[in-house]
Amino acid sequence: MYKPLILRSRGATIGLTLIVLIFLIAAFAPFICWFDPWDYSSTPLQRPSSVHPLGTNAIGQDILSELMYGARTSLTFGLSVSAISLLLSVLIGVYAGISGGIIESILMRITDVAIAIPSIVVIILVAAYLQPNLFQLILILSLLSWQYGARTFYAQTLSLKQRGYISAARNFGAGNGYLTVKHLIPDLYPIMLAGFIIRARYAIFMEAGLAIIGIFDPTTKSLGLLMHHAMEFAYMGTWLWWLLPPGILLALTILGFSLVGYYFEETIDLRHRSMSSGRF
Amino acid sequence: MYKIQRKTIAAMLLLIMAVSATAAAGADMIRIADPSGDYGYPTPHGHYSRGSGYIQMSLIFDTLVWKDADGFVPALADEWSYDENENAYTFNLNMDAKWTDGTDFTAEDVRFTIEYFKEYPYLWADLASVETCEVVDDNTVKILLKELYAPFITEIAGSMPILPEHVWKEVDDPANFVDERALIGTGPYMLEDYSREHSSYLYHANHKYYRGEPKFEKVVFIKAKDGQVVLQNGDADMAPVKPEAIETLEQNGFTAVYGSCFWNHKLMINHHKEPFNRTEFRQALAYGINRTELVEKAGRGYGSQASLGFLPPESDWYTDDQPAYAHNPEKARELLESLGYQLIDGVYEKDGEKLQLELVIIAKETKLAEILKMQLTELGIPTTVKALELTTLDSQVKNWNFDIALSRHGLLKADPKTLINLLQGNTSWSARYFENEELNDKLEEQLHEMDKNKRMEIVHEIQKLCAKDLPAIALYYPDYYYAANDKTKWYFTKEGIANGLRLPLNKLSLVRDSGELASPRTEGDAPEESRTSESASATETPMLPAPVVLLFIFVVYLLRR
Amino acid sequence: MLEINDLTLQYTADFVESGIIRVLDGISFYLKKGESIGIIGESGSGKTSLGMAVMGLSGGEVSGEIRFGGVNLLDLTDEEMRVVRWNRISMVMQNTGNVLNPAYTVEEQITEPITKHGLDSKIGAQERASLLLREVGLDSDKLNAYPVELSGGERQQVLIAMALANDPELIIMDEPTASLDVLTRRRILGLLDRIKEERSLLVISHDASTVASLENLIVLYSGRVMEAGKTDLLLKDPRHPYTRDLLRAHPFMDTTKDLQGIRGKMPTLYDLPTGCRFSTRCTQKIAICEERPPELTGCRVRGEDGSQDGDGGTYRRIACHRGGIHTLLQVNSLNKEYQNRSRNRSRTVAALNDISFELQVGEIVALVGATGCGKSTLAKVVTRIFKPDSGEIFYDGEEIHAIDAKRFHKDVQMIFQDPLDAVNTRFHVLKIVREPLEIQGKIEKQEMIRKVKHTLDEINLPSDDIFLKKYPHQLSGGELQRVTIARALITDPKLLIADEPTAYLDPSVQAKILKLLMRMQNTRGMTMLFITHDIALARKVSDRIFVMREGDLVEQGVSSDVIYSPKHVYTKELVYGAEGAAGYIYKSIRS
Amino acid sequence: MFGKRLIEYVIAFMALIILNFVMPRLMPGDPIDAIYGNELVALTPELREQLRAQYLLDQSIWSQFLHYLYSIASGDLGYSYAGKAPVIDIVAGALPWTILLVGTALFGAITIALFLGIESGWRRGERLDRYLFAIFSIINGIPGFFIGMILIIIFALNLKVLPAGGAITHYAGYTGSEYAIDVARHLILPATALCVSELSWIYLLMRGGIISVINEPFIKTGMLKGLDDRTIRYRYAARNALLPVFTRIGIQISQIVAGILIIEAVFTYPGIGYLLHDALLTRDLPLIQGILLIVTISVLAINFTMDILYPRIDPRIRHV
Repeated sequence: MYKPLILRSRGATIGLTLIVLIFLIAAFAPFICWFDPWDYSSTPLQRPSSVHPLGTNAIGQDILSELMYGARTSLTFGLSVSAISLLLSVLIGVYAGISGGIIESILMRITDVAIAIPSIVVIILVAAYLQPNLFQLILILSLLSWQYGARTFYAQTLSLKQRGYISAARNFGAGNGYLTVKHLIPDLYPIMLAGFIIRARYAIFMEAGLAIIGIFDPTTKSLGLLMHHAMEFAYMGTWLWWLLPPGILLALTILGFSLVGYYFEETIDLRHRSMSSGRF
Repeated sequence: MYKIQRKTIAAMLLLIMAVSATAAAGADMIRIADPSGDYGYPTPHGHYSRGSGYIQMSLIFDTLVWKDADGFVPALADEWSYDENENAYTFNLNMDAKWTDGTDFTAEDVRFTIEYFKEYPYLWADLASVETCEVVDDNTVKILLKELYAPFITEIAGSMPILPEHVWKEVDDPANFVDERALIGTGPYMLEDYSREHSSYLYHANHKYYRGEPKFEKVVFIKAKDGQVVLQNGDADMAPVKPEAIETLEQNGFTAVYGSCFWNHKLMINHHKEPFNRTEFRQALAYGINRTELVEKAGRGYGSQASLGFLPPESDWYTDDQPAYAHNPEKARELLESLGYQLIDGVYEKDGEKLQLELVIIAKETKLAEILKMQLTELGIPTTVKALELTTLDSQVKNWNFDIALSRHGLLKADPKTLINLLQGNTSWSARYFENEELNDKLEEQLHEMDKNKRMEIVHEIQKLCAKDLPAIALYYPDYYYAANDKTKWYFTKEGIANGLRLPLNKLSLVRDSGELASPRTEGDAPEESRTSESASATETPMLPAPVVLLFIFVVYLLRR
Repeated sequence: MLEINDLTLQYTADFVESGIIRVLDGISFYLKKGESIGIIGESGSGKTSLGMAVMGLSGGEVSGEIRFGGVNLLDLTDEEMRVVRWNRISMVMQNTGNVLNPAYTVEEQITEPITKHGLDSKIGAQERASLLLREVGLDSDKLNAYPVELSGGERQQVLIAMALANDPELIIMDEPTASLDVLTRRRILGLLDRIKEERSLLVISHDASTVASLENLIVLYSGRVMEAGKTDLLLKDPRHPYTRDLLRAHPFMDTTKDLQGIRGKMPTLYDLPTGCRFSTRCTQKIAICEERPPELTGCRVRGEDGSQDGDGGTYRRIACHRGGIHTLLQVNSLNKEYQNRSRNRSRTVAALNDISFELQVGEIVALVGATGCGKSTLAKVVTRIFKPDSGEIFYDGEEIHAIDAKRFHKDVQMIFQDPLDAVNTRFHVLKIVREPLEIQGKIEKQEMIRKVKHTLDEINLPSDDIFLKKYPHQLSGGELQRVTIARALITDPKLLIADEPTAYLDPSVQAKILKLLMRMQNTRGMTMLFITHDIALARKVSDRIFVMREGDLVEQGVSSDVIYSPKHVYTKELVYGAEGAAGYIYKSIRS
Repeated sequence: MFGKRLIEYVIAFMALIILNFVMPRLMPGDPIDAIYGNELVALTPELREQLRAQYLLDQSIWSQFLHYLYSIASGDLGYSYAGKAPVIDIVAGALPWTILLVGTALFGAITIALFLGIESGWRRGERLDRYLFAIFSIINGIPGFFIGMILIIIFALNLKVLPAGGAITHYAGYTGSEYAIDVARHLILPATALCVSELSWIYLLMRGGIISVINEPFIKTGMLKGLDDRTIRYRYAARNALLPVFTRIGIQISQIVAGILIIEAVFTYPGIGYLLHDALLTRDLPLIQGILLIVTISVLAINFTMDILYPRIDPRIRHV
């Protein structure tokens, strides 16, 4: 029986299973939950019961429903940030790599400077002034996390440029646009995929981190915010069913993405990796 | 190699044991914890403007009069009287009072203080109403007012710390005067240490305190994120806690100190804008909002519905003769329909335009906002919530660039002067409502009405007008809980400390006789309390060595292998 | 000193059906003190694993014996083995980019084994390091260099210096000359020569010229020894088909024939053939080759003069069921006379005069001689067209006249000089090519057409129906000759006799046809007797050259020997006379 | 090359300075409100005028900017009206505690992570490695604060062996070794939490590094030389795997900063992180700006130092 390559690695299989499960929870949250997470009609601060498997929060909302919807926001956030920053990385890296000359040096200098800037500082500073909403936060974080990827794609483009088929295509009179679309981008797909996974993990973790220190759109429900609110009551014994579940779900999500990420990192030999696979 | 590793681990564990075993304990000391902790240098100009800063300062500097749970009590002034003819207050000063450097306290110091604060204004004592201060003799001062000014005792005599003339007369930059001499006061305690980075204060008793020996040798203020944790951990004797924690804490031998109606969640309404400029609309909102539910949910039941005349029922100045706006959606609908709105598909419309509100809040108030949003939307007024950074929110509110906004403020149980700040002040939490001439007049009038009963009537009128016009909708008063062990008896001060501070940290609790005066104990109380504390320590004692024993067993196990 | 007995190395792997990857299989050899030995083989043959196994670092399951100084190294504990390493046996790893620790200087890396093994103090070690560097021909200022600062050659020198550090008795060198330029390579080889004077040396290489100066040579294939013996003998006269093929693929300076790869691919280690490892690529395999692997035994050796002579097998051993390269065709004392009837005088002309030779499986032998010297006669005798007057011809051990005609002609095919003459002009291509099959019979028509098409494809001719229906006059000379080649190949012959196959073609077509023939010979593993008058051509295509003159076989030998040191006067004439012609041919091929 | 790197760092620094400068001026309303606007601070008109003059708000944006640069250069990071002290003083008071906490935790984290990473990567696939890898992969997904809270709940709240927060027992009258033990007692939980949360990713990085060099030929060379296992593991594998790991640590310094911020907040540890956390809660913007500026300078300085040191440590970089 045919078995996809990725399922032959145990780690990657576990990772993929986790991601799929969490995706399902997030996608089908409205059908699974028997409470609207915004509905505050229950008694606040209930202990877990058959009606509320994880109890209720401080204003009587069902924590389990919050958790599922929270996973939704967190995933949306992570994947959006990942997609946008990946897009920026690819655009800048490939464009710099293929253009050469002054454009290359300008873009790569900008990238180097961006790498030097501690992004957490910028995020806190901007958030302190703007109290950004979900969409703005996605943009800010994307704008602050493209630089490492840009380096990778730049390096990859440079090495791909040396390949024979690129020279051959140039010989046939292909322009940069053609080369990028027909050769470079498809060649970069595996790295993009790995980058996407790694970045998504980073962004999901970042969401939690930011929400915990109070920098996240408070009108949404996310895993980080759930923990942020839970922390307030953590020492009253509620942490077991209020703080722990989102923590575990977050850890599992990160673990899922990590495992799949490791698989890709190992599979695609990223020898010239300058890509940050880290969380921040 | 593995042996070496095991030994290293064992050594580390032993170190942890050694370190863990030493526990801190203080005898004649009381430790008070608070989540914010740092209140600045405890001099009038040095402390942070927040109320807690004033508390710190009040330990060192006494005022002329003070308050306890039941009202005014003498402080530096033994007694005081008002002379209607002169429009002046006369204070007889306590002759036992001494500055902590040994100098006698005299009437000159009072006169000097008033002049000094006129030159270097102090946020907590607005001296605009004071004409001059005359020293009658060493023990007597007379303060003449420019005009009739009802809140004088609360706001000036009860709030203004008296400074030693011989120290401060040379000081022209009081905010940066952080000399040891800046800490010379007449109060019950003296500052021994203040650490900004740890946000901690250490005071020791002023044994020459003119109202008797202070109850504690040392008073410590520390910062702690969660009151329950430090209390249970034995790191503090008193701390603010969550209402839900009270039960557990009481089982552990702590007593709850409970206060309500000092603080207010309020819905600001842009009454400069259609349709909010219509009183009926605001009234419809007031009927439409289920404030009981807000208390139940946002306040988790720990709080009470706000009265729409702003002053809480617990205030002496409160009247129940005002519209209460009990939750009544039908009435709200009626009012809305009277304005020409029609309910179509669950949404109110007028002239084809759907009603749509934006509620701006700061992040902290999300939960409350969520509930409000649902309530209004259910009523037929779809509402969206937008969280803003505080300054942006304030700026938008101040520039009337909003629909409705959540706001919060305190000073509710203070002197009714607070109503002026609430309704016509220049802050972002003021309704800045000047439309109603009658209200404007009454607000001015009560300030100068020296007769308490007459003033009371005017204040009642004001509340009625407020509740009718609804320049803003007061939502609910959250309750405040502190927990403390039995080292002393804590209480919430009547009308709040000084200008109305909602803290239970009255310095009289730290001074033996006045504390007992304020709340005389019944005979049966004392043994009961001592018993609880004993049982508490009995349950705690075996807890300490348990992990140590476990660790020790583990170490032995590691070494044996 | 080093004696390896029945060394087997295998790894367990769960992704393989058998669960086992056998890298080395029953290796035995010995190396006396002060001797040197080379191990050659293609990459993946297990050379490096053998070195690692000796060092005790191969991992996997090792069985057998590795006796060093009387002690079986396999019995030693890790600790004991650690002392052996570098102190008694050191190994120079293949010189790749990261073979030296990039983080330390040359000096640190050379002194490290000295100090770590406690042989000398740090200062003493440093002195020795600088001495060693000079010994291998490097300036001592390289001591402070980091590996990245070294060129490939310098790195090799440092590696050797490092290997000498603890003064070991045996040094194993893995590919010491790989990827070096010619001059550096010569320097390193010179260094090897010096080293082997003082200690034992085991050199692993895929490159026969690197090990040419060593005393003994072992040929390794898929983890088994194929052939072993004295280096000079083995290189000059390989007896194992694999050794021959390996050497054919190697560009020796004096090779005349075009380089040829070994046909097929090496079997993967987890899917080894049950019989002889080389059987999948061997040109002379028989049933037993696929059944069980051959033992390494002594074999006969051909003497300098081409005569046979046996050697006890101590210095020359071979693992082949057929005793080494098999003789396909053996011709003994062949005589043939013509009655030349002209001017009423009949004269007896000796067309073949006591001709004896052998053709071995998989080789190309060029038969060179002037027109009328008896080349074609010989061809016709060998193919049973003529009968010899006397003498014997054995094909695969059987007298050819005793062999069934169909079987014989299935195995022995011929290509003729004039293609137009050699085909029936009324036949179209399909008919021409399938004719031998029809003659052989026992084959379905569809299968026949498939075979024809396949063969045409193989020799780069169109195989569409239009081409199949073409007649000889519609084809060019080159195409027609290819058609005849296809016809010859369609029965899968073992012996192909090509009689001046390019005589009627212009040089550029000739070159293509020759390339084609050589390719077909290589992929099909045929033996080829290539008859030509042009010694320059013979030089390029053949492994051996026979020179004929007026019915006499005056010289036979390895192509390079014949070309570079012709012995017979006639051969010399041919060679010197051909120089101009060769130059001409060369030019025309290039153009 | 250093020149080029230096210029990049200067540009990065300037970019943050400009951001610091521009943000309050981009906000709606008076920049003074944006900088000092806080409901708890009463801004008298006089004070407002004084501040306007101080920030040269009546002058052109350029002279404002130059003035801003000048004040930063002279160590004036502004004045915290909520804290009633110059920002630089407040930050200076908190900095030593952060250094103590971060120093202990990172020293522990790096030492343990490198040790475990090396041992685990070297034994790839063995039981020890599988367990460690699984454990740290999971921990890697757990936010640091979470670990911190669980430590508090176990050790402070239930077992009551260690304090739940703060850096010292206030006014317990400890001196000398008693004081040191007290500081250590307070340090254990936050340092452990920070250590564990940083440990996990450094471990994963180091393990990956070892695995990527384990098949390099120089490892074999080392074994052939008859060196003992530990020498090969540390001098050969770890030494070469370490360098990229350190670069990555440099890159991820932002993460460490965030970790510190969160841990200090959870443990009310009186360092820069908690200060920032408080400043964020009270919206003490001058303090936020000042802290972030200090953090930026530290991060840039650390990264730059690493850039300079890196080629000295890694000969491969030096000669590229």
